[in-house]
Amino acid sequence: MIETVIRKRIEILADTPLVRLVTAAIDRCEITGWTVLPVTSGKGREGQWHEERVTGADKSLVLTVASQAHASRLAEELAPLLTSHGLLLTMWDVEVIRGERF
Amino acid sequence: MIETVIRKRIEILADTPLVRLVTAAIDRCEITGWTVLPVTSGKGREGQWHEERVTGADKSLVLTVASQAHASRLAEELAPLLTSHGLLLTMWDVEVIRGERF
Amino acid sequence: MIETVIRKRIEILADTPLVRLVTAAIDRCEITGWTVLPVTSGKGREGQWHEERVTGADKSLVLTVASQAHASRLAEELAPLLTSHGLLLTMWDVEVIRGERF
Amino acid sequence: MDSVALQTLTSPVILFFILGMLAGAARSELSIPEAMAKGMSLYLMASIGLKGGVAMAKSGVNGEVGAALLAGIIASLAIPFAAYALLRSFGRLSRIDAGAVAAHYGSVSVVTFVTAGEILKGVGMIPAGFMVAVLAVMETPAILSGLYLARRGVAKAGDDGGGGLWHEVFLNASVVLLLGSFAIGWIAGPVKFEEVKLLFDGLFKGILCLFLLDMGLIAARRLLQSRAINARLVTLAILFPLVNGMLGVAVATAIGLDPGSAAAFGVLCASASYIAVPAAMRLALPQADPGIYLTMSLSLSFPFNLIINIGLIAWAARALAGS
Amino acid sequence: MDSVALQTLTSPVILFFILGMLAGAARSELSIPEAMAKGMSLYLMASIGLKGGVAMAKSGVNGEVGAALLAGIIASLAIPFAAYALLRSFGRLSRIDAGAVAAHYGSVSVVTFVTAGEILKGVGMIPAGFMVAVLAVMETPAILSGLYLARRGVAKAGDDGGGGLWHEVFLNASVVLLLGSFAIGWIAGPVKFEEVKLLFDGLFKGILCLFLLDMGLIAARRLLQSRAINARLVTLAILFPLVNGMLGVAVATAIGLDPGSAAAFGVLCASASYIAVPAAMRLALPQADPGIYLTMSLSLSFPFNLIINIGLIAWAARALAGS
Amino acid sequence: MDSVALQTLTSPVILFFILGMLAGAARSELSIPEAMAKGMSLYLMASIGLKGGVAMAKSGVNGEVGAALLAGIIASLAIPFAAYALLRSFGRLSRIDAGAVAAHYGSVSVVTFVTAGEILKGVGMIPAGFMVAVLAVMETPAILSGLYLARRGVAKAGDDGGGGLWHEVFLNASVVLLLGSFAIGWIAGPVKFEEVKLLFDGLFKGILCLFLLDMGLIAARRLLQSRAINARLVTLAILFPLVNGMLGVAVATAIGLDPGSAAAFGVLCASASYIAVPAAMRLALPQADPGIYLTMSLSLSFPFNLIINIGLIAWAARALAGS
Ligand SMILES: Nc1ncnc2c1ncn2[C@@H]1O[C@H](COP(=O)(O)O)[C@@H](O)[C@H]1O
Ligand SMILES: Nc1ncnc2c1ncn2[C@@H]1O[C@H](COP(=O)(O)O)[C@@H](O)[C@H]1O
Ligand SMILES: Nc1ncnc2c1ncn2[C@@H]1O[C@H](COP(=O)(O)O)[C@@H](O)[C@H]1O
Ligand code: NA
Ligand code: NA
Ligand code: NA
Repeated sequence: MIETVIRKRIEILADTPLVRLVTAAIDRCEITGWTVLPVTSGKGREGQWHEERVTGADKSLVLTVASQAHASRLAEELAPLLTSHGLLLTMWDVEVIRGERF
Repeated sequence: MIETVIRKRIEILADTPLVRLVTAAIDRCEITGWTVLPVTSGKGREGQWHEERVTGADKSLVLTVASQAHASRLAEELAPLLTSHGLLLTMWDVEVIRGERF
Repeated sequence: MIETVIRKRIEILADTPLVRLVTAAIDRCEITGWTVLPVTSGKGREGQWHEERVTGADKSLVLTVASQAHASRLAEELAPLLTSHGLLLTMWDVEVIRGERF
Repeated sequence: MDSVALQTLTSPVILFFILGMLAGAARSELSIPEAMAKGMSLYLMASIGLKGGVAMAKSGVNGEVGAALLAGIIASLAIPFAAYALLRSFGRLSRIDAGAVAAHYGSVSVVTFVTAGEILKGVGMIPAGFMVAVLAVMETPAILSGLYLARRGVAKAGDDGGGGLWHEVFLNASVVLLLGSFAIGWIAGPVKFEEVKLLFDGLFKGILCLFLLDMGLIAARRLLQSRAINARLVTLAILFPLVNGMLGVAVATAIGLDPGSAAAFGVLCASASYIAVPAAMRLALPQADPGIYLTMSLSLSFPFNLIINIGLIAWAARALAGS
Repeated sequence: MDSVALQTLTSPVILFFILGMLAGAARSELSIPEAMAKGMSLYLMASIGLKGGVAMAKSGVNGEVGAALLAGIIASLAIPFAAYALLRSFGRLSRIDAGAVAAHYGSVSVVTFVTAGEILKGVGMIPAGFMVAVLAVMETPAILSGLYLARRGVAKAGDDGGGGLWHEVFLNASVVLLLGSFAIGWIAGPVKFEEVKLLFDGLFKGILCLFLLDMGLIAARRLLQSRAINARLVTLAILFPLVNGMLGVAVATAIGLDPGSAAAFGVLCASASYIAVPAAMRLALPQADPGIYLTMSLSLSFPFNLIINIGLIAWAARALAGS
Repeated sequence: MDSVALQTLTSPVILFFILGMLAGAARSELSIPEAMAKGMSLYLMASIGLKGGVAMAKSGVNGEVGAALLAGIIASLAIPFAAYALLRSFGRLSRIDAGAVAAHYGSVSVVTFVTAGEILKGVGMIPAGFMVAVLAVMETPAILSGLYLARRGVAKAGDDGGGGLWHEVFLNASVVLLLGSFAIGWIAGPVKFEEVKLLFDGLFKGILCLFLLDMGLIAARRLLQSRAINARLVTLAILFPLVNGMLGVAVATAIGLDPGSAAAFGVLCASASYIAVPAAMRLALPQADPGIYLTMSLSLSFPFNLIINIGLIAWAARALAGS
């Protein structure tokens, strides 16, 4: 059976204009990479929104895979932004192959 | 190190016309929010499909983060729809920061 | 409480022209289905990229839910492609309802 | 009829549809981005709405309009009953699948209507402006009939889709856009329409070409992947348009519509929905198999209507008017 | 003024906006794909940039241009200060929310400008080509004023958005596209423009219709979901466009602009940004509530400008020029 | 040549490309939605296919056509061999990277062809309709040569991409769309084409402007992010278009093509694929570095062709025809 190692997968939902702040933080933590997924609509405490790329009121999902140490550093780096900028962060363990990459 | 708490992340794949049923169920369970992601194509027992927003035969992925109790309630709420409406539901534990929000 | 079973959720990030290789591998492993999500931009060791569907230099995320046995088979099937084709694979345990489907 | 057939088969509109079907059948990677396809379908609906309204502003309202609207509503309600009977007996479908398919044939396909309009224009049989309103009112009554048929005698267990369904049915995007732009065309009138004519009239046929390229791809791909279709269902998918089209032309001629409008009415009866009704069925009859109703309406009846049946209907409308 | 009011209310452009608002208010599922809406907004900016540049190539540069640009920059910097005072006192907003809203009213709405251009053209008051350049320079100064007001005396804690912000402000997509295509129009000149005129001029009004349909949907939906809006803020969202518009017309007439250009200047002062500024605010003032600033600018001031205020401003520009 | 150079540098088409490169180099946030860019590229291919087919229907088939098609296939097969030799020796690339890059230069760029067509039309050198068919047949043979060169002597380990590759190569979206719409144009002929001419001909140049704006952005961004490019590879990315273009013009003149068609043939030889071939290479030569082949073809050779080389080739075609 193929060998896997455990890494953290972190996903951050952010307003699209703020994605650059999030990826800059990932880069600062020296994580090898990130990937951005589009998001169509949603609802939170501030109400519902729907496909409004024109007004810049849309959101994106940033996903990154990192070692436990890097992930903790990223969580700390982003913590102050979570409340002020309304980010949503979830994090969990995943198995990856070729773990040395992350 | 920053403090995290454990919450459930639930993802439901549904036909786009049915997304409203799913989000209504989430709202009924008093979960704080949800987010919808677009989906491009897929294959299941009913065959393959590909980008057909025009015929309404496309799908979306609804993601929501909730406490264990809310998540169980949602799973029960959605269970009857799973078979009849062909939904796909997965659920797992994630760490979140500022857990009081969920 | 509703009964759930544990399955593996596998997500593979691949160049869009290579998605067909990945889904063919999933089919070969006799997994019941798969779903493809679009991806907007990203950064890795080979640099940053951004929405370039025109040049075919964009990526997609393939997600599939399978039993542990099928998942291992898929990981082994894809392992040689991971390095040569620059795929990113993550895998973790999820709870599903109606587990007999997968 | 020959002139219409020739008109059809050398029309870029139909040729692009055929190209799409061939490319889809050959499993080519060619595909139109979803957002573009959706955008083109919105454009087509806004265009025919506007043009219908402008035509209405020119011609004024007359008695025909009311008769045509009424005939449309009745046809949309009644067709599913006849179709259901055949789908159950000859087609051997379950009650639920038969009800779902029947709803599709009672409702209408905007693109079939639009393509017929272009072909009829090419042979000088221009449908009246109010036919767009007939198109809009025929979209939804069939859904009611189909649901009634599918659910008759079945205890409605946990009718979750209910509230959402009525919303979907009456505020459905295509009805709102068709009737809304019809009203705008009517209010703005021919003079104001001039300012936007280049987009909504000048480009119409070209954009229809690109849209039908995509429809051809989707129709062929769906056919290749369909598993639930058998010879009986194929027969019905050809029979329904044929019979409904001819009856539609006859009724329309009887209530006094001109040949162009009568042909358009026939096309509405012949056509099957593959946008509004499938979405409503997913909500209201989720147990019905989309592999049956979408394949029949989109992959079989739609191409048959475009390539053959519009020609037959035009010929019949002329023959009846001449008699 | 009556002719402009009539012009406005029978214009397909405005009627499509109203259709969008009605459909949005009725919670119809109608929606324009994001990519199409984004594409149309890029098209509109490239078009007015080009047409402005071509007009500039025809007319040559003269003294008015400099005066208008300067007046625009000053208006964009100054309006937020007046707005801020009212938002704090009458509107009862926090410093941060007041600063964010004030920035929106100092900046401009490209679509309001473009719609006004079409309406003014319809009554023979064509704005000068250089007004596009005025539009472009008015986008960003207001952001500086708004930030200054919001942050005055506040220690800037962890100013992460900083670097990104200046980038966002000065290389922001709409400024680059407006000024870039303005330059292209100027270099290419009227002869070369002929080759692309069909797309950038002929289709302009039609595409504006479809774009405003979407804006109407978005504006109405946002209004339905807004929670933070009260009667005081509604009052201000009407008052700002009214007063700024009238003052703008007066200033522009005073510095010698022709009535069409003066009206366009008034519209720029009256309009509030809902594209560039919200994005900058999310970066620089993330604590400000988008539910306030987007709802005021997009769901209240924008419709008021389109449906009523452009007419008032045109009437004022004529009246002042006549005196 | 001067007239062509001037024609090029004041053409809105080229100016929008330059605007895109500048905005990309300045890291502006300006970007065209993917779906719109994809849609425009499909439109451009359908348009030139149609127009080529219509021209063919007008002119009829003659001996030249066969000669030009054959010359195109041979050029597409042969160019990679010459390019490969230089990429290995002077460029110091690995066998795999050299093979992948070589395939790009043998194949063609639809957009370069289309832009050249507009520029040539501007100076009265209209290429023959059948050149579109030459374009289509030149897309894929180079892929075979490139793969042969890259894999020679290498045991093909687990050739998974195989089946998919041939499919990709022969049913590739652009080949299907180009040849399909070429056939439609041919069948429909000039009279039927009139009905859709406004979209496919009238808007062509304007849409090309917007498309090149996007290509400029993409080309500049990729260049900024490229790490694998050195002075040797830059030299080759200029040299290949120069030499292949001149040789192409010479061959085309020799086989008797008119100056416009000879220039178009030169442009095809000079241009490098950045759509079809990269996708094929990802499948068949995944180890090859896209950072090399995409940057060379898209960020270096493509701008060089557009801004300078088309002018040189047109001049050469005229000079050769004059002799
Ligand atoms: N650590 C990571 N987390 C998330 N996505 C990644 C990561 N590393 C790479 N990627 C994605 O995988 C793509 C290819 O990575 P690479 O092969 O390293 O260039 C990147 O462009 C990203 O989209
Ligand atoms: N519990 C949740 N699960 C998933 N997404 C959420 C949740 N809460 C909020 N969101 C997303 O985060 C966005 C902002 O949330 P809020 O800051 O609460 O308005 C919402 O619009 C949703 O897209
Ligand atoms: N095992 C699976 N993993 C991921 N997605 C699946 C799986 N099975 C089904 N799907 C998705 O769910 C949709 C409906 O599945 P089905 O009801 O089996 O046709 C498919 O079209 C896929 O997009
Ligand atoms: Na019907
Ligand atoms: Na303003
Ligand atoms: Na070439």
